[in-house]
Amino acid sequence: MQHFPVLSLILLAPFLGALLTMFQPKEAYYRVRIIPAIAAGITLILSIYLLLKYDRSIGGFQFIEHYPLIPQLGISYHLGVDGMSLALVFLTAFIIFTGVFASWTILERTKEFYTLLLLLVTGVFGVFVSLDLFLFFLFYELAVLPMYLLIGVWGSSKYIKPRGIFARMIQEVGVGTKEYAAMKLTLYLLFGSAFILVGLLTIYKVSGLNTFDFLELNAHKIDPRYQKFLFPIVYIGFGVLAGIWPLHTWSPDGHASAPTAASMLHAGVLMKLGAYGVVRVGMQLMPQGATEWVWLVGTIATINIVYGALSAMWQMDLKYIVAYSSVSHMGIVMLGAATLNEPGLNGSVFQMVSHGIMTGLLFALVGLVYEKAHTRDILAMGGFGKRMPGIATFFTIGGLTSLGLPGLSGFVAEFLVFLGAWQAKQWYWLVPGVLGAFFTAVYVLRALKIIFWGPFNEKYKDLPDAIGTEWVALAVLSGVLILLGVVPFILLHPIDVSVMELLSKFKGVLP
Amino acid sequence: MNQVQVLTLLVLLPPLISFAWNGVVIPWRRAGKPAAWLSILAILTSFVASLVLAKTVLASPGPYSWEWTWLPFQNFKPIIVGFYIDPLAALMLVVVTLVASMVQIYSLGYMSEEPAGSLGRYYTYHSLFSFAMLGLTASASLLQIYIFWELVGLCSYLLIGFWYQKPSAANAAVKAFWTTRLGDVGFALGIVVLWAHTGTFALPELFHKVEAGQIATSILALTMLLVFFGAMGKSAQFPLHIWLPDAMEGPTPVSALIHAATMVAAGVYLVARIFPLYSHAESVMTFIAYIGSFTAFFAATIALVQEDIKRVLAYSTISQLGYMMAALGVGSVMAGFFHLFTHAFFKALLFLAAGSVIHAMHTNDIWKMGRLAKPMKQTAIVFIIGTLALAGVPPFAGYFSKDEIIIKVVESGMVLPAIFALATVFLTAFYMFRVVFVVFFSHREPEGHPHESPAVMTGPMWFLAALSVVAGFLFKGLFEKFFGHAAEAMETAQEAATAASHVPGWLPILTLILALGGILLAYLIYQKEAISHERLRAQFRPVYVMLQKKYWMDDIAYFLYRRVLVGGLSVICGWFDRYIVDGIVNLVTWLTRKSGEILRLLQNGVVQDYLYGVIFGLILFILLGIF
Amino acid sequence: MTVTPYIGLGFVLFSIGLFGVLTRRNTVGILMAIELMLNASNIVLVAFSRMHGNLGGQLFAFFTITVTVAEVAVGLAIVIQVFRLKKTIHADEITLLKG
Amino acid sequence: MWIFWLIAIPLVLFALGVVLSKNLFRSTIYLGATLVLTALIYLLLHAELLGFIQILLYTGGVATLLVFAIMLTQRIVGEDITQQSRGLVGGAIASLAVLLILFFFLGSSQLDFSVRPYPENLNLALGKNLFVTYVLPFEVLSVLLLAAIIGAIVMARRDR
Repeated sequence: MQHFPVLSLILLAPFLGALLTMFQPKEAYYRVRIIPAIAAGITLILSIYLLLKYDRSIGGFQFIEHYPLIPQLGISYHLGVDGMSLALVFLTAFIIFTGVFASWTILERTKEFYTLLLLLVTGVFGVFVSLDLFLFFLFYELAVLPMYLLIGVWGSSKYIKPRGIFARMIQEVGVGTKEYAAMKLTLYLLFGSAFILVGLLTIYKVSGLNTFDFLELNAHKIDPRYQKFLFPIVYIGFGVLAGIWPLHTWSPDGHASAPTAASMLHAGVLMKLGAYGVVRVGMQLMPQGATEWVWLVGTIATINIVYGALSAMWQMDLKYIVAYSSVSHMGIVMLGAATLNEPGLNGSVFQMVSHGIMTGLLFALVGLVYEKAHTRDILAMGGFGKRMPGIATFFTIGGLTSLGLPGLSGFVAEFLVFLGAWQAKQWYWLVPGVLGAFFTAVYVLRALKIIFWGPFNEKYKDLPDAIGTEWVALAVLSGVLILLGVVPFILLHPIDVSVMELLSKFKGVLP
Repeated sequence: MNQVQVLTLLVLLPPLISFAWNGVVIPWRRAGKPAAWLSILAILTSFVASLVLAKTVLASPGPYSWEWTWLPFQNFKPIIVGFYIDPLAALMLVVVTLVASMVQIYSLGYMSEEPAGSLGRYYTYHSLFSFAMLGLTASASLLQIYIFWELVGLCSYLLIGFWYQKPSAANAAVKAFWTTRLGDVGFALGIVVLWAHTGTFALPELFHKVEAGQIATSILALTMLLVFFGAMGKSAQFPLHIWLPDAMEGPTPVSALIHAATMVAAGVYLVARIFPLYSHAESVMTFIAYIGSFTAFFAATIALVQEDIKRVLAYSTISQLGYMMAALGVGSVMAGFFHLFTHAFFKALLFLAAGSVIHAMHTNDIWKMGRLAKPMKQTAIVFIIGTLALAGVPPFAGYFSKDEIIIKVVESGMVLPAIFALATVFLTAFYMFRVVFVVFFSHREPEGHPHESPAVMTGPMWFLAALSVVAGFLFKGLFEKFFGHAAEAMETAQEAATAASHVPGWLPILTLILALGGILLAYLIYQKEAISHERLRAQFRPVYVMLQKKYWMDDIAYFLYRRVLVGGLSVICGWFDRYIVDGIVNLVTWLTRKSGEILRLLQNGVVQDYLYGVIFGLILFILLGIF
Repeated sequence: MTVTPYIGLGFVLFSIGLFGVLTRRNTVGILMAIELMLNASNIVLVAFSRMHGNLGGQLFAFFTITVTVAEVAVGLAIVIQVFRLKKTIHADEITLLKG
Repeated sequence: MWIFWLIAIPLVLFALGVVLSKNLFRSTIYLGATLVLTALIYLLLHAELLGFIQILLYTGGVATLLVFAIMLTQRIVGEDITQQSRGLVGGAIASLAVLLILFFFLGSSQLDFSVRPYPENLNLALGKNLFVTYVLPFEVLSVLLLAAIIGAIVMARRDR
C-alpha cells in the first residue's frame, strides 16, 4: 500500500517544532507558544488520520516504513502501528496538544520549556511507533531524560515537615524539594532502563537472529528457558515506569513537583510507556515467560490498586492525591494485562488511554487551582465551586472518570478489566479490583467536597475561574472522556484486533 | 422503525436533549428560567409519549427489544446496548415521567428564590436525572442497567448536594454516593460473574437461558445475591439505608423525586425487572423477603420519634421500600410493583405538601408548627389524602397495594416477615397521623406567618392527590392482568410452602383495624393529649433513646468511615508508603550521601597523592594476578 | 643481539620519571619528569619495534613525540595560568580538585 | 654493546639530575641532555628518522618551551625559583616498587627478545606507513598541534 510517511511525520513534527522553538528569540512571546501549538496540532491531526485510515479488517502493523540503519547489527529504521500503539499515539497527541495550552502562562524560560516538552514527546511517539527494539530503546531514553530538567528547572518545591524517627534523614536528603523529586524520578527510571537494556540485548542475543527487528523477533520463538528469567527483567524494567509497587514512590514526588504540562505528559503518557513495554516486549515476545510470571504481575497490580487508593486517601496535598490515584489506576492497567484474555487486555489498553486523558485533565486542573489559589493543601481550600464553577465542573468530570462512572471512559476500561479478571486463572483478583474502585470513590468525592463544596472562605473572594486558552485544554480532554465513554468502540475496535493477535501468541501456552 | 421504537426514543430523548442543551449552552443555563422551561417542556413531552407507549404496549404486551453492539469482541459475544420494552417498563416509564414532570413544575414555585444561574443548574441536573432513570427503565441489558444506575446515583449526588455550600448538604451528598456505591460493588461483581458464566448481559437472552436451566443454580444464587446488594444500596434496605434520611438536605422537590419515582425505586425496579432470574434463586428470594420486611419494621420504629417532618417521610419511604422488597421476596411482582406505582404518587404528594409547609414556615421541625390546617387549607387536605393513602385506609391507593403485599407475605408462610409486615401497618398509621395532628391540628401557635403556596405548587399537588385517591382501585386489575402470572410461576417453584398456608379471610379486616388503631392512638396522644407523650417518653426512655439515635446505625457507619477507612487503613497505608517504602529509598540515598561525605576526605586535591593511589592499586592488582 | 638492555633502560628511566612526578613540588619540574616518563616509554616502544621487526612501534613513538610537544605547550600554558590564579607553582598547594 | 653502555649510563645519570637538581635551569639542561642521548639510543636501535626527529622536535621544541616558561614565571615571581622536593622517601619506595615489578615481568617473560630484521628500504616503508596507511591520524595530529598552539596562546595571554 502506497502512502505518505505518516509516522515519520508524526515524529518529525514535534522534533522540528522543538528545533524551531529553540531558535526563536526569547522575547517572542507568541512565537514560542504558537510554534509548539502548531506542531502538536499537526500530530493530533495526523493521529486522527491514522485512526480513521487504519484498516481494521486486516489488522496487524500498518503504515510501515522500513530503511536499514546499521545492517551489520540488524538495526533499522522500522516504523509501524497496530491497534494498540495506535490508541496510544492518539492519546499522546491529545495530551501534548492540550499540554501546550495548559502551560501557556509559564513565563520563565518558556522557549526552553517548550523545546524540552516537544523533545520528550518526540521520544514518546518514537516508542509507540518503532518496530525496532534498538530504536525503541533510543526513543525510550529520549522520552525519559528531559523530565529531569523539566522538573528541576520549572518544578515547585514543598516544605515537608520532618517528623518521626526518620526526620533527620528526610531533611538531609531534601524530601519535597524539586531537585529531590527530579533526581529521584530520573534515577528510578534509569534504574529501570538498565533492566530494559539488559533484557533487550539478551533477547537480541538468544534469538540468534542478529536483528533488533520486532516483527522478525515476533515471528521467532524465543527459547522458553530464557523467557523464564527474561520476562521478570523486562517486567521490572518497564514496571518502574508503570509505577508498580513497591517501585512507585518516584511517581508521587515527581508528579507533585513537576510543572503542569510535565505532570500531564508524565502521568498521562510516560507511565503508559511502561505498561506498553510490558505488554509489547514482555508479553508479545515472551508468552511462556509471561504465563509463568503472570501471578506476580497480577498480584502486584491488585496491591497497586488498593494500596494506591488508600494512600491517596491519606494525602492532604492535591497533587499527591492525583499522583497516588495514578498509581492506583496503573494497577488496573497492569491487572488487565495480567489477565491474559481478551476483555482484560482490551480493558488494559483502553485504561491506558482513558487514564492518560483523565489524569492529564486532572493535572491540568490541579495546576490551574494551584496557580490561582497558590496552595495545594486541600485543607486550606473550601467552597471554590462558587468562584470557579468551570474548574469545579471539569474537576468533577475528571474525578468521576477516575472512580469509574459509566458514561465516561474510565468505566469502560475498568469494567472490561473486571470482566477479564474473573476469567483469569486467579479469579479473586476481581475483588480487590472492585474494592479499589469503591475506595477511589471515597477519596475522589472527599477531595471534591473539601475543595469545591462547603462554606466559602472569604480569603479567596478574588479567585478567578479558568481563562482563555486554558479552556481549550479542559474542554478538549473532557470531551474525549465523554466521547470514549459513550462510544468506546471507535477506539476499542482496533485495540481488539491487535489484542487478538497478541493472544494468538499464547495459543497452546495458556492452559 | 416501528411505533414502539419511535415512542421509546420520544420518551428518552427529550430529557437528554434538554440536558445537553442546558449543559453546553452556558448563557442559556445561566439565564435560569429558559432552562427551566426547556426542561419542563422536555419532560412533559416524554410524559405524553410514555402514555401513548404504555397504551400501545398494554394493548400488545410484546416484549419488544432491539439492540446495538457497544463493545466488540472476537472470542466472546459482543456486549450490546439497546431497549427492552414490556408492560413493566412501559408502566414504569409513565410513573417516572409523571412524577418527574410534577416535581419540575412544582419546583418553579419552590425554587423561585434561587438565583438564575443556580436555577439553571438545578433544571440541568433534573433533566439528566430523568434521562438516567428513563434509560434504566428501558434498558435491554444488565450492563446498561448498571450504567444508568450509576448515572442515577450521580444525579442524586448532585441534587442532594445542590446547596453545596451547606456542609450538611455536602456531607449528605457524598454519603449517599458512597453508600449506594458500596452496594454497587456487589452489583458490579454480580454482573461480571454472571457474564463470565453466561457470556451475555442481554435480558431476553438471560431470561431464555435461565428458563432453559442453562445457568447453574449456585452461580445464579451467588450473582443474584450480589446484584441484590446493589438494589439494597439504591433502595435503602437495611443496613445500607443510612444515606436516605440524610438525603433530605437537598431541596424538597428533589426529595420527592428521589423518594417517589427515581433513585430508590430503581432498586425495586431492578429486582422486578430481572425477576425471572430471581425466581430461580429461591434462597436469595427468602433473603430478600426477610431483609425487606425487617427494613419495613425497622424504619417504621425510627420514624416514630423523628421531629423533622422530612425525616419522618424519609423513614416512611424506607419502610415502604421494605414492603416492596418483601413482596418481591415472596414472589409477587404484581404486589411489589403495584405498591411502587401507588407509592410513587402519594409519597411524591406527601413530599410536595411537606415542601409547601416548609416553604411557608422556613423550618422542618414539627414542634414549631401547629394549626396549619387553617392558613394552609389546600396543603392540609392533600397532605391528609397522602397520609391516608400511606396508612392504607380504603379506598385510597395505598390500601390496595399494601393489602396485596400483606396477603402475599402471609401466604408465603414465613412467620417473621408476616409479623413485621402487620406491625408496620399499625406503626405507619401512627407516625403519619402523629405528624398530621401535630402540624395541622394541634393547639400550638405556629411560629411566623404561614401562608398558602402559589398555584404552581398546589396544582401538581392536587393532581397527585387525585391519583393517590383513584390509582388503587383503577389500576389494580391492570396490574393483576400483566404481573399476576409471575407469581404463579413462583408458586410452582414453591409448591409446598404455598400449599401449606392459606390466607384467612379476616386478614384484610385485621390490617384495616391495625391502621385505624394507629390513627386512633395518634389522635389520643397528640390531638386530645389524653395520654401525655412526654410521660411516655420518660417511661420508655431507653427505647426512646435507641430510636432517637436510629439504632446507632449512623454512628457505626461514621465510625467505619472515619476511624476504620480514613483514619485507619488509609493512615496505615499512607504512613507505610512514606516511611517504609519511601523510607528505604531515602535511606539508600542517605547512606550513599553519608559514605560520599566520608570518602571525599580522600580527595585532598593534591594530584601527586592520587598518583600514590594509582601505584598502590597497580601493585595490588599485580599481586592479585600473581597469587 | 637482544633488546633486553634497551627495555631495561626504558624501565629505569620510567621509574626515575615517576620518582620525579611524585616528589617535585614545582609544577614545571613535574612536567619535566613527565617528559622523562614519556621518553622512557618511547624507548621501550622502539625497542619492541626492533624486536618484532615491525615499524608500528616507531610510528607510535613518532606520534607520541608529537603529542608530547602539544602537551607541553598546553601544560605550560596551564601552569602559567594557574600560577596567575593561585600565585604559586607548587603542585601540593593547588588543590582545586579537593572534594 | 659497549656503545650502549657508554650512552646508557650517562643517560640515567642525567635523568637523575633532572629529578634531583635544586636549580630549575639545571634540570632543564639535564633534560635536554637526556633527550639528546635518547636520540642516540634510537640510532642504535636502527630508528634513524626517529632519532633526528627527537633531536629536532623534542629537544629543540620542548627544551625551548621550558626555558621560556621558566623565564616567564620567574619574571612574574620576580626571583629565582629554587626547586624543592617533598616526600623523597615515599617517592623512592614507590618508584622502586614499580621498577621491581617491571623488572620482575621482564625477567619472568617467555618472549624471545632477539632482534628481527626490519624490511628492506626502511625509510620507504616508514614513509608509506606514515603517509598512506596512517595518513588520517597524521593529519589529525597536525590539527591537534594547531589546536594546542592556539590553546596555549589563549591560555597564556595575560588579559582577556
